[in-house]
Amino acid sequence: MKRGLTFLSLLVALPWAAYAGPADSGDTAWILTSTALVLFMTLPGLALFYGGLVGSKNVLSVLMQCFAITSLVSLLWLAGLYSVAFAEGNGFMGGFSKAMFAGMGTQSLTGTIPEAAFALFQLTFAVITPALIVGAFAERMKFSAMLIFSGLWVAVVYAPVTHWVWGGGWLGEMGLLDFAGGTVVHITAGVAALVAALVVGPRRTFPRTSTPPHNMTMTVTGAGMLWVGWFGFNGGSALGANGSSAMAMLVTHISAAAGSLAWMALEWRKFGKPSVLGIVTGMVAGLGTITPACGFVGPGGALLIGLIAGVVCFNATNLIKVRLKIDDSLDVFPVHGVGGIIGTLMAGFFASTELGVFSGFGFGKGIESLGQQLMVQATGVLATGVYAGVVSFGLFKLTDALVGLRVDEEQEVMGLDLTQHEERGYIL
Amino acid sequence: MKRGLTFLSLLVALPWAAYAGPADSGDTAWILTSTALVLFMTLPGLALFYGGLVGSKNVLSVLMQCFAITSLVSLLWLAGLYSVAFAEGNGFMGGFSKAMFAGMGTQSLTGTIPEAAFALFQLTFAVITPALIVGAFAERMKFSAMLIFSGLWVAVVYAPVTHWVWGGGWLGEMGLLDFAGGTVVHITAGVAALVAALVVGPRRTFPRTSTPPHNMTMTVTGAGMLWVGWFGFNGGSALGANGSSAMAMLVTHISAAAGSLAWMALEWRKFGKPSVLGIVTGMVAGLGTITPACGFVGPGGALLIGLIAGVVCFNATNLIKVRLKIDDSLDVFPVHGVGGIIGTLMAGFFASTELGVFSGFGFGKGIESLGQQLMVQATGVLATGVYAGVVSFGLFKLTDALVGLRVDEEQEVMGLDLTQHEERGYIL
Amino acid sequence: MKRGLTFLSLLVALPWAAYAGPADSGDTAWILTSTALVLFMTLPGLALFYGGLVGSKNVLSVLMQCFAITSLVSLLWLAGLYSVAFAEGNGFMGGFSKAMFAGMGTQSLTGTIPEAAFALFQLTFAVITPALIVGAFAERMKFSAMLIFSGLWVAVVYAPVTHWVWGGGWLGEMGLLDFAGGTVVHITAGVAALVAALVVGPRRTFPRTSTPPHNMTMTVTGAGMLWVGWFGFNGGSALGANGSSAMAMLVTHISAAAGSLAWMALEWRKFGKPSVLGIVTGMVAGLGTITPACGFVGPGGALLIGLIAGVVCFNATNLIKVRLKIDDSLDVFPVHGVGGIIGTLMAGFFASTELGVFSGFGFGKGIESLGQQLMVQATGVLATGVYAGVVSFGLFKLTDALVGLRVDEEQEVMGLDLTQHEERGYIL
Amino acid sequence: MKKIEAIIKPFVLDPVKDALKEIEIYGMTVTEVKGFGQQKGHTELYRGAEYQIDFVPKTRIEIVVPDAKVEAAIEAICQAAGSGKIGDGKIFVSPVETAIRIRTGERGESAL
Amino acid sequence: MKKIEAIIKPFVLDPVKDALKEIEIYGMTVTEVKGFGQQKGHTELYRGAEYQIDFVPKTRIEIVVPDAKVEAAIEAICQAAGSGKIGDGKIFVSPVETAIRIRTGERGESAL
Amino acid sequence: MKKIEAIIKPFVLDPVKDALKEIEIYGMTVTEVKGFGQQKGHTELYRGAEYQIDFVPKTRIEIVVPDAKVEAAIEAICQAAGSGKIGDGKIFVSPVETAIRIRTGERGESAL
Ligand SMILES: Nc1ncnc2c1ncn2[C@@H]1O[C@H](COP(=O)(O)OP(=O)(O)O)[C@@H](O)[C@H]1O
Ligand SMILES: Nc1ncnc2c1ncn2[C@@H]1O[C@H](COP(=O)(O)OP(=O)(O)O)[C@@H](O)[C@H]1O
Ligand SMILES: Nc1ncnc2c1ncn2[C@@H]1O[C@H](COP(=O)(O)OP(=O)(O)O)[C@@H](O)[C@H]1O
Repeated sequence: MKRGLTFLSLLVALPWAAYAGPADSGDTAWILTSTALVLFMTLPGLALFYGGLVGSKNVLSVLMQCFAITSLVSLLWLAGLYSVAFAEGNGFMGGFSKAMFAGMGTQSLTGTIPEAAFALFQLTFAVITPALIVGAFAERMKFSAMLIFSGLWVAVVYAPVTHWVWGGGWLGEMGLLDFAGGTVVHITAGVAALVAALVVGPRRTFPRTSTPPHNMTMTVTGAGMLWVGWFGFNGGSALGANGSSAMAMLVTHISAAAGSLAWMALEWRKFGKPSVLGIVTGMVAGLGTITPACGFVGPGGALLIGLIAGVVCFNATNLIKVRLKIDDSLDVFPVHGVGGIIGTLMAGFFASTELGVFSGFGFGKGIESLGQQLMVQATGVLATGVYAGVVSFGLFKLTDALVGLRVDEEQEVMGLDLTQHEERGYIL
Repeated sequence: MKRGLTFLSLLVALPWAAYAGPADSGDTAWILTSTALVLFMTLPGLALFYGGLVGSKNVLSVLMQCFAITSLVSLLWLAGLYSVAFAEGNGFMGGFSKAMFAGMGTQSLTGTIPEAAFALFQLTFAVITPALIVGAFAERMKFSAMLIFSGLWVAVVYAPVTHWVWGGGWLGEMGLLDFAGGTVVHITAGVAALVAALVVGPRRTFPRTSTPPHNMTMTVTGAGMLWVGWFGFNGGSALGANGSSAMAMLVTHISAAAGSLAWMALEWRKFGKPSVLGIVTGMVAGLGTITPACGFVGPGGALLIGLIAGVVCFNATNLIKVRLKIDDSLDVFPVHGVGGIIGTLMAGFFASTELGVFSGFGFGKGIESLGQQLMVQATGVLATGVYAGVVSFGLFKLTDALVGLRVDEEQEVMGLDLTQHEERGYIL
Repeated sequence: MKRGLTFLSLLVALPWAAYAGPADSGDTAWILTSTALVLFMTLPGLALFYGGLVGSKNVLSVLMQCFAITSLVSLLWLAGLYSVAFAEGNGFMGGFSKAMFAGMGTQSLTGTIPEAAFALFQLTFAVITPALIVGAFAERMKFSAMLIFSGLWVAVVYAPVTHWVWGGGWLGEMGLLDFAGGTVVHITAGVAALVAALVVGPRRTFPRTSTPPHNMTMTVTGAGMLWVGWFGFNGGSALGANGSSAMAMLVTHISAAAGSLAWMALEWRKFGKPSVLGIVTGMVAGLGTITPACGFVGPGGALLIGLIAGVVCFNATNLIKVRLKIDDSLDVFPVHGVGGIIGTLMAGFFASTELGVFSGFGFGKGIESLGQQLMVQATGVLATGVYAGVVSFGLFKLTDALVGLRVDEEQEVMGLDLTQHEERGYIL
Repeated sequence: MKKIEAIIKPFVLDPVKDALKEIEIYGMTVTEVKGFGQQKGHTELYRGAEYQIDFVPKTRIEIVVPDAKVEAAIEAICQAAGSGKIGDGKIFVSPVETAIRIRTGERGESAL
Repeated sequence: MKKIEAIIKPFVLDPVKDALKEIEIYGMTVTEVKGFGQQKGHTELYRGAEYQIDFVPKTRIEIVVPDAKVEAAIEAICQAAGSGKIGDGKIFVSPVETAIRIRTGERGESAL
Repeated sequence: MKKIEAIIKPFVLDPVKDALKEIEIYGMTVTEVKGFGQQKGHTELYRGAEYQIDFVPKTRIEIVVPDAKVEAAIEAICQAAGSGKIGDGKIFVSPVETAIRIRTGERGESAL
């Protein structure tokens, strides 16, 4: 537990940059590596994972969206969002004292690592979160609209929620357990994706004749990269190289494996054949779900979390797409949103030290009972989910008013690659 | 030498978890990184390397097999195989005291790193070894049979052999030099692959009209990832970030480069043109062969090991496929099996400190002469090879009896992607 | 500044291997990781980035060239080039005392890291530099000629220039600021590429009917890998895990993002649509340009450097290809060469501590004024550019005399994959 | 017996197929082709260099039908594939002397 | 001179080619196509959503032969491509007025 | 009305297209095919195992033209595609009964 909370306590307890001894080289090495791994999750990981799932006439648009979001969010992070998330402020947002990374030199530390490493590591989280949303409106969104929405969303949803949970804000103070972003990343992105699917509306071919994934090998390649990169995402969230980061990686891996097999088994039973898209989707479900929990639970807990993630997200996907006929194109909400929700709740449960082989490493600071912890977790889920939902809705409406959300029918038929970017994916 | 044996001596000398000071953050950082690199070798590295070599109607089956093995073996490792390999036991297998990672907290150490890091790092080795075998029976094996065989094989072959060599078992005790898995990984997988090819039988089109690789760019991509990931495989096997891991990486790299050029040169001379499949196969041969040796030999020795690997594996491939007409589809035995064998032998030779510019860093603990070391190495090769061969044969027969090994002719013609997984690789 | 110059001062101040205490495990972990990242940039990163941009009948030739260069240069580095670059010698080249890595054991250190790690890290730089040049003569060069040229070039251009700048040679002594290879890598490769385009001559279809990129998804995949790998390239050049490496990574990232958006914006304005090839090219421009500067400038400086990189390289590409009709096939000179030149100059400028929010961390050792620093930077640019240009010209002529540079017309039409390597990229 | 060859826009393949099914034409063979005609191609830009793509992706449907069904088939295709825009495509009708079903060796209209 | 067009299963291409070679027909042109007929397509499932794939991959062989060889060619193709299962495919025979060898300008049967 | 089908080497597609444009033939449909004839394929080697590739990549151009233009078209194609080397390809001419423009329903030569 102690290790697990390093990050939170740090932000809460220390006046920024008060200490300026040398950084711990091992901790620094691991966070620099984790940073590379998390960027790798987005580029090319997520880009490939998503890109393979759309039609071949839209593949470049997905890759382009991931690249453009990465670049745009990076500059916004520099400009002021890092400050909004992590500078001293009130319980709801940080101030602007760290805009343009003011005062950050090679000697500034955050805990045992250089502040530059911390800021960059966090930047990669800010990048991947809006990139996740891309899956919901794939194959029909205008590039300009996507850019405007993503920029606004990171500023108005991601940065403040990060402050609430990790930046010294009210949810962190309350003892919310969210090690690597169940609320901050997966719930915010997942809920925004659901809103996107509803506001933008379905692809014109949905569900009648929608095209199957154009390149499953690309998707599986991306999936492998996500699994590997997630080691940095979750393991790096310990902000050091120690027993806590190692355990976070271990439970992350177990949950991914369990989610994969659970999804595979369900498909096998329900549809007669296990598919590679199924197994990798189960993997993402397992990974997303363990994310908030990975610093607090043990291997036994991770096994259950992964299995539950596979089962719940499998059914959620079916519900949203097949039953409710909502065209969240690449199933962002049922996998990330639902995974984030149940993961945040289960983090509270499996953190308990009294579950025998399924025990974890203890509750949040100042929290005494399982019930109390679960209440805090539920509060976190609700607050971040509702906030993300409402504000995302507003931002889509605003973007629609500014430039319009969708391409016209002819462009949708011709594909976004040619009509938005004047390029084609393959000329084999 | 001392550094090189850190791992072995540790396992032998220390009662487990006796020491619980803080982990060394630098060593931990490197092993966490190495873990990510070794997982990366399997997903997506090996999956792509193999996937590109089969026909396009079977590409997903290969990717699926690699993913499913990864997930399945991970859970088995948790359930008990880590314990079989590394818990205290007798010379032949460990006990079950570490099943479900019992007693492993964030404070437990293995040497200077968290035990969670050690267990996860070793898990990635347990994953890639059965995944290597997939290449032998590609394009014709039932998915269910593959799953059953792989699960059994890891339990009955991989985990015990790991105990023999690295877990305090008889081969390690004897002074066998196997730094990163010449016997444990490459010989066991290579021999099992040969058995697979013989028991499962050739593809129906072999050798008359077999299809060439469907996507060499995918194979080359995977090859690049294997080279990079192997740094973690071999460099991480020092279980720390120090001169020994650096040297292991350096000699690994030299051997890969030498194997590549050797294979390329032979192809150029024999067939008139050097091919990219040739150069990457030579690379794998160089990497597999240096694996047992990488902690014991110097750069000069690595150069010779790599060159010899290229030459021997080149000829072995020709022998098996073209002359003996054994359909080890992706040449697992001639590359990994043969590489593992000659590498383990050469590790004994080039460890010698008396070879001038080709010197290494000394023999195994308690071994006095080159002859004695070579006897030990030969014993290791024979014992692991014969054991893997015999048991793999039995497991294939058992699996055959349970569910049948091969798909029927029509399914083989239609391809495994559609018939086993109801998906297609590409819809361009 | 101090940290930034660790590397230089080390080489200058310390007699080699004089100190043999234990390596710092954290620094070692980071450099081993960085080494893996930089190899990853070439294999498969650059190979894919370039491979996607050529026609599908030439894709394997590009991959093959990258692989063969990697292997060949690795062995040359072992044989003597590491020594030429980094052994003690005169101001122009090192001696041969470190040929075959003589005297390098597991205990030898370079600064705080094992010398084996240093030598391998530097090897990955020596590998990628000639691989960059491949883009200039893609789709028409004989494989044998490529091999001969690359081997000679690394020996006669790369190794000595490395000595000048980083090996204790005259440019380093003069106070040249080149943190990670603006002169050593990008200017030498970029200028050689320009010479290649002129000496080898345009593709037979240029510019009339040249084929567009055959697989943009491959190019974007490679681009993502380059971005990630560059963290090791620039962050690793601090030779340790500390505030300096963290800051180098941070500014590298900012510059990449700024370059991407600048290029995208220009395309959008000039051609009406932003393209994914445009954004990734801007990214490479941003990365190449920050490379010499990344240890010396702050985030504000990096933002400007990235923006300027995007604008200047965008226009340079247009100038070379469209206006001057020089067939530098994959735009190596306008992106890497021009980026290296302006980056080296801007490193001198933005290192100044007196630019407010755009300040850096100070000038080179013994340099007092901005003017003086800029003179040194200009000297570095000129010296490395002219030397690389003249010697590359000679080497191309020599290679032409030995084996001829180009394939014949029929082979060019049929493609290099079949005619040079008897393989095809795709059989879908 | 006639062969009807229709060059249509790729995304109307499904409607055309359905329209033919309705008049009980079940057999057809489809090829992806590139067309050149009044409908112009497009320009692609890669790093500022223009690539004029003259050819437009089209789909070619080939059906062999008894003489009696020719007009109905033409009608059905025009109905399903026509949008009134340039590039809707062409139908070509040509004679076929006989058809053989490989499986049974049947010849003539019964082989269709 | 006739054109013989056979729509066959992809994996019998090699046997068909060999059978034609045996009766000394060396020239042919092959296209990958998608077929629709009695042989039904299949369903693919992606995350539980069904995609009905109506079209079956087929290979189209086109040979232009002198009238005298038509029957032999039909015979050879039926022999090599027939498995007796649905989907074996069709052969269509249609008239060709002339053939020209581009290289030499020769016309008629000698151009084949 | 005739259909002219030319099997040519892929890289002469552009010159052939241009040559046809010059004689005011604007409509054409192009397919990527594999050819088998006097021009032999090649061998590919993967890890020492030989794969004989019998088929050569070819491009098939199909143009339907009024009778009056047949000779000019043949001439133009031979001119643009002929290199005098084996494998230059063939031209086949066959009858077409009618053509329909889907967009307008026009029939006959005016539909071309
Ligand atoms: N004379 C022709 N011969 C063969 N194919 C043709 C001919 N004219 C047109 N086509 C095909 O029909 C397609 C549509 O023709 P186009 O002239 O673009 O539009 P429209 O159908 O409105 O007349 C072309 O892309 C081409 O594939
Ligand atoms: N009337 C037709 N016109 C053109 N192609 C046809 C026709 N009927 C069938 N085909 C082609 O022949 C293939 C095989 O036909 P199908 O009805 O499935 O089986 P069978 O060969 O047993 O009659 C189809 O997939 C299609 O490509
Ligand atoms: N009898 C034929 N029927 C159909 N296509 C043919 C025939 N003969 C040749 N072809 C096509 O023409 C191409 C060129 O023919 P080939 O015999 O190689 O050379 P040439 O054009 O010099 O006679 C072949 O690859 C094939 O696609």
